[in-house]
Amino acid sequence: MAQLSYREAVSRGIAQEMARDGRVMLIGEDIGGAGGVFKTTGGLSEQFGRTRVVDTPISEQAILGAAMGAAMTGLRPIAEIMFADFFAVCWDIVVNEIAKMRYMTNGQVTMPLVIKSGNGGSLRMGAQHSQSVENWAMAVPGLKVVTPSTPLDVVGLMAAAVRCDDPVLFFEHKGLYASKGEVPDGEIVDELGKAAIRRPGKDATVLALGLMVGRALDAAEELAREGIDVEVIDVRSLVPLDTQTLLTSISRTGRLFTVEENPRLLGWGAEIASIAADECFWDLDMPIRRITTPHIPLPSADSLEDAVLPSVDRIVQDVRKGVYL
Amino acid sequence: MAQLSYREAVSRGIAQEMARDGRVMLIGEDIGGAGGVFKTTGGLSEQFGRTRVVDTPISEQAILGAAMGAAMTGLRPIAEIMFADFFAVCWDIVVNEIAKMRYMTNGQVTMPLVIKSGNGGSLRMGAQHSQSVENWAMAVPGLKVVTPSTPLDVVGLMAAAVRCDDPVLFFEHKGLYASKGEVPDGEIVDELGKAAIRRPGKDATVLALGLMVGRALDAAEELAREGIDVEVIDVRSLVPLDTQTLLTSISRTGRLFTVEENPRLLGWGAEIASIAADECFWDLDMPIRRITTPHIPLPSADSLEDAVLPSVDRIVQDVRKGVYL
Amino acid sequence: MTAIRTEHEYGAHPSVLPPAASTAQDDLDIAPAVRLDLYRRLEELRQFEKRAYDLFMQQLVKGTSHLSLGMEAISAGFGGAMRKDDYTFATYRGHAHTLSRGVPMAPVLAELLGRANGLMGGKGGSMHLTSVEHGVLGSYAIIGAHLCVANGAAWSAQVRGSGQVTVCFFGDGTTNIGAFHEALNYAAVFSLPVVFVCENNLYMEYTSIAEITAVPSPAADRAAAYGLPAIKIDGNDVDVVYRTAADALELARSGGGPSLIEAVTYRHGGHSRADPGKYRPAGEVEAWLAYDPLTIYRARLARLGVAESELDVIRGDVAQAVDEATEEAKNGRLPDVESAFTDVWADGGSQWRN
Amino acid sequence: MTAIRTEHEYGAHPSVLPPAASTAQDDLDIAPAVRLDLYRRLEELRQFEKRAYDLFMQQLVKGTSHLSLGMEAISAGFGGAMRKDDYTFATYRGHAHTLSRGVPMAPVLAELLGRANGLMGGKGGSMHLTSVEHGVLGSYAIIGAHLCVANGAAWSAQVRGSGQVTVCFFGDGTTNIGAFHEALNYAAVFSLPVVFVCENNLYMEYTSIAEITAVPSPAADRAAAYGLPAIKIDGNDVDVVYRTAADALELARSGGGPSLIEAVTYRHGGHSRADPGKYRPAGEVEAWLAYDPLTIYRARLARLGVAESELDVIRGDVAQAVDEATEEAKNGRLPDVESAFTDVWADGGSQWRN
Ligand SMILES: Cc1ncc(C[n+]2csc(CCOP(=O)(O)OP(=O)(O)O)c2C)c(N)n1
Ligand SMILES: Cc1ncc(C[n+]2csc(CCOP(=O)(O)OP(=O)(O)O)c2C)c(N)n1
Ligand SMILES: [Mg+2]
Ligand SMILES: [Mg+2]
Repeated sequence: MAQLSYREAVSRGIAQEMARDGRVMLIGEDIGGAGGVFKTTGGLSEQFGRTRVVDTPISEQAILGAAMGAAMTGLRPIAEIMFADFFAVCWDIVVNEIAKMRYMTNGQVTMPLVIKSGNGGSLRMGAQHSQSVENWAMAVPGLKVVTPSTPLDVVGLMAAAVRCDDPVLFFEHKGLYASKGEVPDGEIVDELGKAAIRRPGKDATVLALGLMVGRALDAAEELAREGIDVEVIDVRSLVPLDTQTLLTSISRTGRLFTVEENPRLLGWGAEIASIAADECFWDLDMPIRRITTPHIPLPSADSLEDAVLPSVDRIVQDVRKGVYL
Repeated sequence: MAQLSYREAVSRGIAQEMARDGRVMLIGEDIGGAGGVFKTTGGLSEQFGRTRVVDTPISEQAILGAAMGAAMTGLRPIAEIMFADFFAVCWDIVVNEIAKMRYMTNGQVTMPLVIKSGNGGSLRMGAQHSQSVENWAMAVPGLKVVTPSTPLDVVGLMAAAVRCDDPVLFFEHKGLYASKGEVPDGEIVDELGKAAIRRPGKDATVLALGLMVGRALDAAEELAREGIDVEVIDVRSLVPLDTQTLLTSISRTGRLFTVEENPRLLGWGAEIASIAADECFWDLDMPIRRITTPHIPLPSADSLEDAVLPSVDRIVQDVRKGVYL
Repeated sequence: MTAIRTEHEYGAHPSVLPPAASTAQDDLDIAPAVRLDLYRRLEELRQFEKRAYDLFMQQLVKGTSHLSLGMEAISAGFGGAMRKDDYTFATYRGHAHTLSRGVPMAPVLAELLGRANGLMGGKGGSMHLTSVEHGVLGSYAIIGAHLCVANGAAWSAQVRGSGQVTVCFFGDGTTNIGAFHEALNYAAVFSLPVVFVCENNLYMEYTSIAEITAVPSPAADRAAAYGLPAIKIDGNDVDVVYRTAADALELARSGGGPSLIEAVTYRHGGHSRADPGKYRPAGEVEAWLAYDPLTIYRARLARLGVAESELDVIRGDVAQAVDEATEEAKNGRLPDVESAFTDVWADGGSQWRN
Repeated sequence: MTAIRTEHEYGAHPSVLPPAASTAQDDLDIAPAVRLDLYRRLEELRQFEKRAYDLFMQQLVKGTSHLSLGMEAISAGFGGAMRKDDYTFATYRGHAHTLSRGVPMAPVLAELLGRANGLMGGKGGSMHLTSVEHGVLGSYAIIGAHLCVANGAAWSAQVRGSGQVTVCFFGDGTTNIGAFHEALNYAAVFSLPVVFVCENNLYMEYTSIAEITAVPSPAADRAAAYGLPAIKIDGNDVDVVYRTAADALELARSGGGPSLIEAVTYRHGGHSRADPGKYRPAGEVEAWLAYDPLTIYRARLARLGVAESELDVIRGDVAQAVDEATEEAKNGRLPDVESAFTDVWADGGSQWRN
């Protein structure tokens, strides 16, 4: 058992899989020699050598194309897209090629690859380096989508992603890289498609992802002091979506809140809200409330960024208001 | 008054605006000499000349970059992205640059441009040439998003889009290009952000977009014969979203169905469902039902494509089932 | 050669004419059996696509389709030169590249018809022909991406030390998209065993490549930007293509890295099914129709002493094969609706929730 | 010049050394007043960024930030040569390019501090400096796009016949992304009045450009692919930059189309705030620190007879200006929270529904 930072957990997870399986490769910009811009790949180039840990040019399409072609022919690459905002420069390869290839070929092709990326805000990096874009990926059939919120989940979900024969988009939250948590020794393998109940509760279900999980938990603590007992679920995996866990909770509490870092329109919570409004309709005791960043680009000044990302305060207020409705 | 095809309406709308305002330019691949791959720009190069109607290389990033830079400095360009699926090759310019520039510069920059594109399925073009991707755009703050379903709306919304000082993504439905409708003579200017009630009804609200509007109307006819009186609303504009019209109808009928051509997860209906599940909660009489293409890439064979796109039959069945719940 | 008018229905642009008759290449060192094999390939590709065209006309092919009639020498030459386990990456204009790797005609035709016996069960269609079994790792319908993907297959072969070479075909218009640039630089930097083949048929869809490209040779004039030699060849001469292909494959196989080959050719028809091709000067079309890869190759084989009757036998055999494939394809049933829901995921299904 | 070790903390790669002392350029035909102006610009950019660095160290700058200490001659030279209404497109490493167009220091510094008196009211930050009033049409933080956007401004100037030229700055690493290729071809095809300036500081973030680029000169060796001449200059010599800039601007202004200029330089610090730059061979860093644009320019001005005292006055004036700007910036209040909700749309607001 060791205290690991979230960023160390990334390289721990990758190292575990690279050591296990020689077909696993890592490619990306500045990931090798210097251990990555977020230091999530430190030591890997030394441990596995420059043929398995490849520093690339600034060519995101070439990077993902290389990963895709290699995945189709026997390797199991992990590719890094440095900031998730940069998915936009290689979106074609992700959504039109990687996501669709197996289907279009009627199953002739298998696509075991992972795309890891630094996602999300709170670091005052402005509109082009702070976006939460899991919802972009969730909207595209053929992509699996995970966002770990703890170092332990980072290791386990990375292992699960690498072992999965489908393409997995692995969203690391940049605002969590410095956070720490206990990670047991030995091999860790988690499962894709499973949400985690982080705090059981009976009055309302609060769904959160990534950086928002901690804020939701903090809000739950505060609400508990007022006698409101909130269940906080870390969604973890958007595709596959653990509707069993989510809908069971929603039906039980009768109240649904989502805490989404993404801008409002078509955040991941919209899909879950629409499922709940269908399948849990008769169990719902109050309107479904989505707590999101407003539908704006992210401002860079610290005071402004803090004002627009869902905060503990805002979660507390919105849940309180909703529950007493 | 003339019978115009949807594709003719596109060039009529553009011609109206180019004639009115010398700052309006049209650029894209194969749009000039030969009048466009979908023949939506026929005659414009002859009428307005090669400096205002520009045939470009296959360089979608360069095309949208040119449109953006020109919009920032006094022109009002219309750019064509031939198939909406190709937005993925230039998504960075759309979502990270065009959408955010005004905000990041605190309003120093204005971005009056239109991106027109052939969207949607039913033409047996397979997974990479058939997607409905309005939802990709709806998810990004800073973009306005419209999809006309009739020739008249094509003209009027194109005019509104060109006159708008914000970037507008103008989704033409490829499956409607050959459809015809009455279009009055003279200048036509519509308004962004307005839905249209295509068929008033009292038992349920059915929201549809693009090609799905006709199918929803056909389904409504069939349901009417069974005594189910459905209100069909053509959403037309996803951003801005005419929540007044939509929510008023939903609250009145108490029943909401969306008919979405996009694959299930995070289709535009998810957002509206989540709004309705919040703001119309106490008026809803039954679960919200989304009728969408399943969450799969589109197959190319005609029989398979027909089986997966929402059909009149499927709409009838799902609405019938929902209403009698 | 007739005089060339440069006007066409929508304007005018400079015509590009084919080279003079290619007798100069008669003495390329290519074995007679190889030459007959190349001829057979040309016939297969030509006759197959003519049949595909007829089936469009009969409304049996539903979606769009892009023929390479007139461009067969490139796929034939490469198909003849490639090793069985080499990889092919093609475009939406990929019938010929697919067939030339030994993929049978019937499933390809059935795929065009949207039948269950289609190469991808009707899920891919004309633009996405793929036969992993034959090394055809896909046909890609959005310009540019597949050059990057081809690098990946080449990287994998390099890592596995398999000696496989990846060949990636694309058009002249494709040289102006960003992915082309990224792919070429990447391949050169990592010395990947990949051969990039630009089929320069002088047009993108309706626009003359010369009008929207900063250099006269869209691929060859870019080679130096990646430290590669400029290779520009007659893409209608199957012997020239074969020889160039063999050299580039050998270079890649022996660790010499990528090549970029520009093969100049012409499509006889429009860009796709719907296109009459009226943006092309009539004289240009005529000249290239005359410089047909089959015509010039039959003439060469005759000069080299092959009996016309021998060639006619091949032609006849191919005709029969195309007829049989047509029957087989037409007899295919429609795909089961359930098949639309398979193979999104590796578990065979399309579930996104539990 | 000291001997160069090529090892660094994470491996080794060939060092690139600065040119020998640039006395050769002493007699470039540049007026004395212009030279003093260029010197003042160098001082402004240098002293401003040193101050910005100090403010990071004091934790007053919250987000990331990218300095161009050591690279000032490029922005100074261009800033000196450009017409008032010309357009600049910069990157996240854009402080110098912005200031060199006459944008005052205080709002730039205030923007870094996230204050209401920032150039964009705190909404853009260090990576997105924009001052339309001064022709600075933005700083762009995702590699590649802005080369395409620069074309648009150039197109607009061409259509309007305004004679404005667009100058677009970017780094060596940026030459390997697709948008670079699309932008260059597009500019050449339409003969746009745009000057592309590659600031080759030998590294992308942490990776030596030589290791991931197929050609030795990432921009100059690509120029021919767009029918452009290869122009590679000493980016630390402000006179050379000024002269080259003036020529390229003149060419573009007179309808001669785009240029691509590679200016070789070096950044004194790491890539961004968080980066100590340990991937660089120590000898290389030393050599380039010695070949500092300010040092060599002061030496030239001395050789040309400018009194040191005159230069010291400029230096002192600039120091005072930087101090004043710092005060002004620090005195700014935090932006109103409401400002986060303005200017998504042209109506000033952020409403997405009625
Ligand atoms: C990114 C992208 N842009 C545009 C298209 C539409 N399109 C399909 S084929 C084609 C022309 C391609 O020209 P070229 O590369 O010369 O190939 P050819 O069709 O001549 O074989 C275009 C523009 C596309 N498929 N993908
Ligand atoms: C598309 C994209 N990929 C990666 C990055 C991350 N990134 C920021 S700066 C940089 C290095 C750029 O190198 P260069 O172009 O040489 O400019 P320099 O920073 O040296 O001035 C990288 C990789 C980015 N901003 N955008
Ligand atoms: Mg072509
Ligand atoms: Mg650099």
